[in-house]
Amino acid sequence: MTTAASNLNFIIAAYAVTWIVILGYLWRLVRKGGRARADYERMAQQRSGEKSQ
Amino acid sequence: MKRGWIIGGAAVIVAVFAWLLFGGLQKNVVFFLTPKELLAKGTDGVGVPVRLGGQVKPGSVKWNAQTLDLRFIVTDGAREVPVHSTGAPPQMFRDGMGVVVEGRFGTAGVFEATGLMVKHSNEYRPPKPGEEAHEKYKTLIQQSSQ
Amino acid sequence: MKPEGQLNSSSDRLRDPSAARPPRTSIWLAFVSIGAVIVAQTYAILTSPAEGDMGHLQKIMYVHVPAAWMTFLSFFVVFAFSVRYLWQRRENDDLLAASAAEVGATFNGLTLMLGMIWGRPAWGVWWVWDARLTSTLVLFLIFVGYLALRAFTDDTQQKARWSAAVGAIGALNVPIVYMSVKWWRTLHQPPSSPATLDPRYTMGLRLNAIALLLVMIYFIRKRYEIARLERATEHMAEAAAMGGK
Amino acid sequence: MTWRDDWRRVRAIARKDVTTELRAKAGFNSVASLGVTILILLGLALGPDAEALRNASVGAVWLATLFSGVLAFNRSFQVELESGALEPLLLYPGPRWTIFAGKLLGNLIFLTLMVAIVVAAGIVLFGVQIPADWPSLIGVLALGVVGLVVLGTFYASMASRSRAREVLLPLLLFPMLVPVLLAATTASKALLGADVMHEAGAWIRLLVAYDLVFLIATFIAFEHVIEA
Repeated sequence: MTTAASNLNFIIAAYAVTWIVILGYLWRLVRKGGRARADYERMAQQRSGEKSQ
Repeated sequence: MKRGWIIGGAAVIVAVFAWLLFGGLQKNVVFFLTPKELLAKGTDGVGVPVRLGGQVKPGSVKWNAQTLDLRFIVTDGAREVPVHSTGAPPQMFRDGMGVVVEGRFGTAGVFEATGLMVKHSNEYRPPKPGEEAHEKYKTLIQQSSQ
Repeated sequence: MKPEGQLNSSSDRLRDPSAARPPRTSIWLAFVSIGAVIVAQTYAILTSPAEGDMGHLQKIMYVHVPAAWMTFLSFFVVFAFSVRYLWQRRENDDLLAASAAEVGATFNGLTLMLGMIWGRPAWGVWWVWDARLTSTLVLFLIFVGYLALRAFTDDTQQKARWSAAVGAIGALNVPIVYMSVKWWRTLHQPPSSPATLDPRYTMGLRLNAIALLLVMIYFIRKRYEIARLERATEHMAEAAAMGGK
Repeated sequence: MTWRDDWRRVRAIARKDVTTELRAKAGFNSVASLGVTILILLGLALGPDAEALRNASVGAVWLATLFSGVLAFNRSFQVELESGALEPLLLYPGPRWTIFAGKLLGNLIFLTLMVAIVVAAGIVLFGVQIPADWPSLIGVLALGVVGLVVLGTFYASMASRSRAREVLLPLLLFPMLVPVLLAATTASKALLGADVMHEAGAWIRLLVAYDLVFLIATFIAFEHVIEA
């Protein structure tokens, strides 16, 4: 019985680790993506502004 | 570099890979010796580091929880070797399980194990009613010792 | 191979940065793939009976095995696009290979952690120096080296050429490491196949693999999008600095 | 361009590398003494048990070679960079692979000398008994050194030009060397002992295959790596 209980901890740990990694990486991508997009738009605007002058 | 050389080089690499994967190399290396093979070596097999694999003979496990002293017999169906090991065995260790032990075969005819590993098979299935959990290990050991 | 070609392509981009506007990855793909993982895991946990030896521990299979498959798949993408980069010198191939390498390394780390969590109760040890484990760890270290090389190289051309070479040669090493450590010692069971797996486990495993494949595709696409954006921004900044009024 | 010209270029680069390294104060002597120092440290760390030392001797010799080899590989390109000699070298006519071949040959000579010293020190310090089959043991050493030099030279050509060369070279090189290390140590151990499991032959063949694959792959890839 005690082994079954401790096995449950391992199973929970495995699924928890999976979700932490997936959601953590997703979070990183979304944040990094937002920053990259903003930088890009800013630079593109700057460039087109320069061109039109 | 000329294209011909690159293609030729790539072909040689592929050929070497094919040789590694499908060639006769694998047959020359044994992961572990079975009791039969170890005993067949006679005195050559004594006192040198080897790995011994097989099934834990049902009913042979003697475990002393006070002194952390573990004795059992590893069998391949033909011959058997008594194994002595210290320390708590893995949780899945039990009668009839597949095991690989590392260590040396002593002169007293007892294998002194420094490492004990349970070998799980690649079979996953719920137990059938009336079937002992360790039944499938017999086929596993037979496959490995071929 | 042709330095003129790569000069042309980069000067094209300098002339008109908006022509290379990177595509936007739909956030819906993220929702769909995450949802698929939830559905697949729920299905697998609810339908699979306790296994003969392992009991419910077998359920770790549904996350460990697909993560390992996705690792190999990602690194195969790295290999393919690295070789194509060296062949054709397209900047986007380099960015895609680098994106796949980062995603692959993430899945690789996950595979290793899950393997340890499974190994402790099943084998009695967190780690053994066995074929699967050692080669998976070496694979991880090779691609950590790959990412470090990219981080420590400033010149974009140099970065692309070097990491393509390291990616291709590193991937070449993987089967050899696998073979060598396989001879060395073995404990990890051989791969399961439908023949050795009870049908009640097969379906859950397949669903989870498909769900994680969707996650991987989203990750690589999104990472690629970011890499393209960053590169396009760099090119525009360069053009501005060169006096492109 | 004929083969004879290519070979002359290879030899010239190798000779230049070897002579400058042997003459420089920070060259051969310091790298070789680092190798011996690592051996002594490992010997002390592993304790006074003679039996344990003998068992660890093979691994210790290979580790000492590996660590001091990394220094040697980085130096072979660093010296070139510091004196600004790499750019003119690239401008010389003739195929680029000859540069790699020259560096390879230079490093091979350099490392062979160093391994000879480290192995001699290892035999003395760790009390290794030389088996009757010592020619095969030298063969294993040679195959291992070739694998080490091929990958080490290749990765050093990149790492030594990056920002973090001291960290980057081991980070890139060591995982790649796992099969070499594994095959060389297991085969040497088997040859030193009784080879009960009959594994030496298979490991030697793996070493041959490994050296062949990476010799070809690095020659193909070097052209892309060296481009300025």
